[in-house]
Amino acid sequence: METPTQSGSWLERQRSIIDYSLQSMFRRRTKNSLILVMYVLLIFVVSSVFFITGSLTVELFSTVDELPDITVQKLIGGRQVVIQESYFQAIREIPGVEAVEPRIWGYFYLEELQANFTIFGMDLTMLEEGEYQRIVDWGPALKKGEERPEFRMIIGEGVSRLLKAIQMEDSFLFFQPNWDTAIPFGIIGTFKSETQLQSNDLMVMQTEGARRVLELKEGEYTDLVVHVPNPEETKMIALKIRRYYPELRTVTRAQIESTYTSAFNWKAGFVLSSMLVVIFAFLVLIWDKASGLSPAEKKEIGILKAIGWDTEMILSVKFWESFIISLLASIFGVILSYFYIYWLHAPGLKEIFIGWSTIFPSFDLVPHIDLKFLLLIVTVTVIPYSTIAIFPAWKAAITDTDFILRNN
Amino acid sequence: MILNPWILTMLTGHAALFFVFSLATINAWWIFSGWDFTSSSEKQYGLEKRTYLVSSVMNLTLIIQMLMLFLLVMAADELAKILPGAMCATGSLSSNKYGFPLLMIKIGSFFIYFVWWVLNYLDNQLEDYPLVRKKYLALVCIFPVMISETILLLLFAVNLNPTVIASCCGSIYNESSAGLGGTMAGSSPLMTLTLFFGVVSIVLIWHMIENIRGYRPTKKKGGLEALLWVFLFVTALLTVISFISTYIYEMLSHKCPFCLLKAEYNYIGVPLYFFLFLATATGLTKGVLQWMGAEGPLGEKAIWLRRRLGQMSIFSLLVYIVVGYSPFIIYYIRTGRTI
Amino acid sequence: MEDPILKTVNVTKIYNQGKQNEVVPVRNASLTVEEGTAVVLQGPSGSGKTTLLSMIGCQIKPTYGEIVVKGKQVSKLPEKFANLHKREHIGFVFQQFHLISDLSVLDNIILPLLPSGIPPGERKCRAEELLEEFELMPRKQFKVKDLSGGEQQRVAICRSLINGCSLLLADEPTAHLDGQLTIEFLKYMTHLKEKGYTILIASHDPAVFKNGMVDRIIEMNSGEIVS
Amino acid sequence: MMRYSSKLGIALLILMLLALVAVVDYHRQRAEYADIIWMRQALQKAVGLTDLSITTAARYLRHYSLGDLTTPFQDYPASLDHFPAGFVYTPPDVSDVPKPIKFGPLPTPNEGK
Repeated sequence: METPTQSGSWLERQRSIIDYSLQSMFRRRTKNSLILVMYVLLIFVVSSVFFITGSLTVELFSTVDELPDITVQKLIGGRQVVIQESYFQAIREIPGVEAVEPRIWGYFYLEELQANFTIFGMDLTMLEEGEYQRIVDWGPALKKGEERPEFRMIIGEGVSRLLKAIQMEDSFLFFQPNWDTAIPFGIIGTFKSETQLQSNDLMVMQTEGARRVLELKEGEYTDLVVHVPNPEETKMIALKIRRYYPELRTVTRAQIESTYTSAFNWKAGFVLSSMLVVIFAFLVLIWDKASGLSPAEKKEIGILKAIGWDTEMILSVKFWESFIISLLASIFGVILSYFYIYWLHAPGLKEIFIGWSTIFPSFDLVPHIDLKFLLLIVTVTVIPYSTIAIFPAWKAAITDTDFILRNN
Repeated sequence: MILNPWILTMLTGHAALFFVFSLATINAWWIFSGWDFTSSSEKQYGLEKRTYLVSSVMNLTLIIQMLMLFLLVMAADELAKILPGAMCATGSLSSNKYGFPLLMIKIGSFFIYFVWWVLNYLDNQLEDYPLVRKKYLALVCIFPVMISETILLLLFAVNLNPTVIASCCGSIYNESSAGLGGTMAGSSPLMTLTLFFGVVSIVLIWHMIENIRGYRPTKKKGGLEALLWVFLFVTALLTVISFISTYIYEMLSHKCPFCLLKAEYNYIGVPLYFFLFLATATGLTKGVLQWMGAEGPLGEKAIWLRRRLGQMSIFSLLVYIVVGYSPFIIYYIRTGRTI
Repeated sequence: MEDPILKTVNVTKIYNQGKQNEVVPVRNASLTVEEGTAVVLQGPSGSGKTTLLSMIGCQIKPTYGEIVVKGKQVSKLPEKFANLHKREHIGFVFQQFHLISDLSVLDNIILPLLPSGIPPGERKCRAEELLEEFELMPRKQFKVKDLSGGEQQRVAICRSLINGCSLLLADEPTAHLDGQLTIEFLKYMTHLKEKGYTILIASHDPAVFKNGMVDRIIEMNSGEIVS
Repeated sequence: MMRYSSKLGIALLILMLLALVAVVDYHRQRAEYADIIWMRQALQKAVGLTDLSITTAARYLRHYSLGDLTTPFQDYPASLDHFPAGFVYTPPDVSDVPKPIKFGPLPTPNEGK
């Protein structure tokens, strides 16, 4: 349906308009580069937030399959207290439970360094043999451990770094206020840096040593871990444990998963909602820049209309202008944020998301980008932009030729 | 719950949508009530200018609505991670009673906007704007749909409750479960396939008859055609649930219309639904155009437009069939049997 | 008889109708212009020449009356279709030229062709032909703001002709030109008339309406056509 | 002279190349990650403690999936645990914890699945 004047193809027409839009944007480069820079920044920040959330969630979920099915703790008066040996015999008898393991763990606060360490007691021979050997850098201090096997431990890299600063690389002197003398613990190895994310603040020691440090009596444990082979039954068994022993609380793996997700979603939401202010400021800027047509621009549009451009044509020019800006800003912003997060490892932003600590792991974020994120980024930036840009564009497009005919 | 980024994004996008649509509606009302083609008063001239605003705003609305439809499914899928028991979009959407109505109203309004958009395009090509009052009145009439969509979205977002156990697609699209989903999944593939391909062949035959010289399009036939496409859309969805999905997941028990949009299945659902929606939208619009009296007052342009829409709908339908049924064919060639 | 290329019937333009500051720049103007003639709209400033010319050039809409250009009733057309018609058949040279000053001469001239989607090769071809004709070739890549008044006017004429129109409207073309340039301008107009263009000039410059190429003079006074 | 749209095309092409670099890098990093994941899973299996040690500032944050709403006061109100870190984590979701005392018959094991 070719009208005689539209002799060129649709494609060529659009291309001509794009040419013109680019040319006119280029002629007003100060204003347009300001908008572009703001836009890139906005998309950069939004996508950084989504990328970092996605990656951290993936980090958390990477080991989720290895988590215990049910963790059982004893609560009295709203506090977690030690759990007695008698419980796990009873829990093991619940049908569907494969095994129950007691655990000994707790924290150790070192005032000089203002650091909290996690102490975990286990049979270290398990790590010293078999495939688990691979996760530890075995140190030269192995012999010290051999002298007093119950006081040997493996520490995380972060702990090791801190202890180096106070010259306790090979052994660490544990001391609690009520003790008469300090107990030296031989450090037989360090967990490899690959496992830093989990092991950074860990001091894994032989069960007896841990008992001593945490001052747990024989037959007392921090909590219990229940293995349930059939995932369908987990929930039911957790419920049964709580029914039989109301003083116990159970944490299932599914609950941990959902805690993880909501922790980071909550933060992304928080950052995003504080960013709504930024988005709003950006929109105000766009509105201001776009609606306050300069007399020169207004004259230009008047001229175009006087020489036969119709309103739709001007609207297409404006459409292409905002489309091109959005396209460039989206692609550039997303790429920029990729390199910021995964090459530079998000300096500044990472701290907001993972909190702070004395022993901070220097882990690298592993990229995890779902195409969904891109949709999210587009929705939260480009849609408000085009919405706000449409009204000034229309205002510009309906400029009357009267304007130039009369005001000269 | 409101602080979830997906919910926030949906609300932001919908706020934009609502804003532009309200703008369009207000202007549409002004134009509708003040339009006088014979007058050359400044008021009429101003209204003429407003038509451009409505047009460009509605272009944007259509695009945003498409994005938002997609986003709703994606968001529902993502929310499933937080809602206990939900495994995919189905779970989140069914976790409260507003989810599925929201999805349906979104699909419906997408088609309505599409039809309006085409009518507007056609009208703007004609020198005397024959549809002008009708189309703006229609826009004002669509507004309640928009409002109910907004209310549903808000209700859905507010009532998303992580403590209520949701269901997964395995239980909703399960032959043994009650409710619409169960009925859809339970209907035998043979029946839905017969139904779907029956409608498809009627559409194809219809298309061929139309191209025969001497075919007389009437209002009634147009309406019938539009209805036929709606029916085709529904049956196509039925086959997706009861037949196509089983070959994409390669599991007899997995019947879900949403999971196939995931990366695990190479986003195969994206082209599948895209072409289904395109086919339905264009086919539906073609029918509506005829119902509006395309051959009479709307003239040459309408005939041309109808032909283009017809070609587009048939083409998209065929692509949909190819995309949707190739997993089955590949499976059949590989194993020599059906699931 | 062949239809006239331009015909107006009782054209009236009223600004701010019904208000205190109502202005009627043009009242009941009826005129016809035959194809291939050169007509001058003459009258003192404020007599409504420019307004009438703008209405004929589809720049503004008349409040009442009919304007038929090339057999098409343009006065009642919606803006979009009036523009389409204008783009195709009418060339308009403004008093102030109205060029986009930070674009080059060539870019200015091809502006009216952009909405039609004519390929760039052909656009350039047509533009260069015109530049050649109006002796502007050496100025092709100059920015318009660096040109003299006479050159700017020639650019404006080139721009108005590039769409292949047959009706050329010029509003006070000699207002900003000195005697020498006025003669030059009239030389070009004569040339265009010989090529078959219909020319309608609004002017109160005697050098224009006393020129030999002018076929007819229409006199206007306070918004009405006197003769 | 080159058309502006062609220039834009080239600019987009360059951006696409950059994007391609990012995509290639993405896959490279993901591949490297596989080994790291194995080690982490091994540690997790051996030690069995949950949570990432990214916030060790306060003990109730170190294992926040095993913390509870009252944890900040676990020892004594003037706990040495650092406060500000508490801002960045919400308390774990305990709403899904099965209620021990519930009247009526036990739900079937498949409930909610």
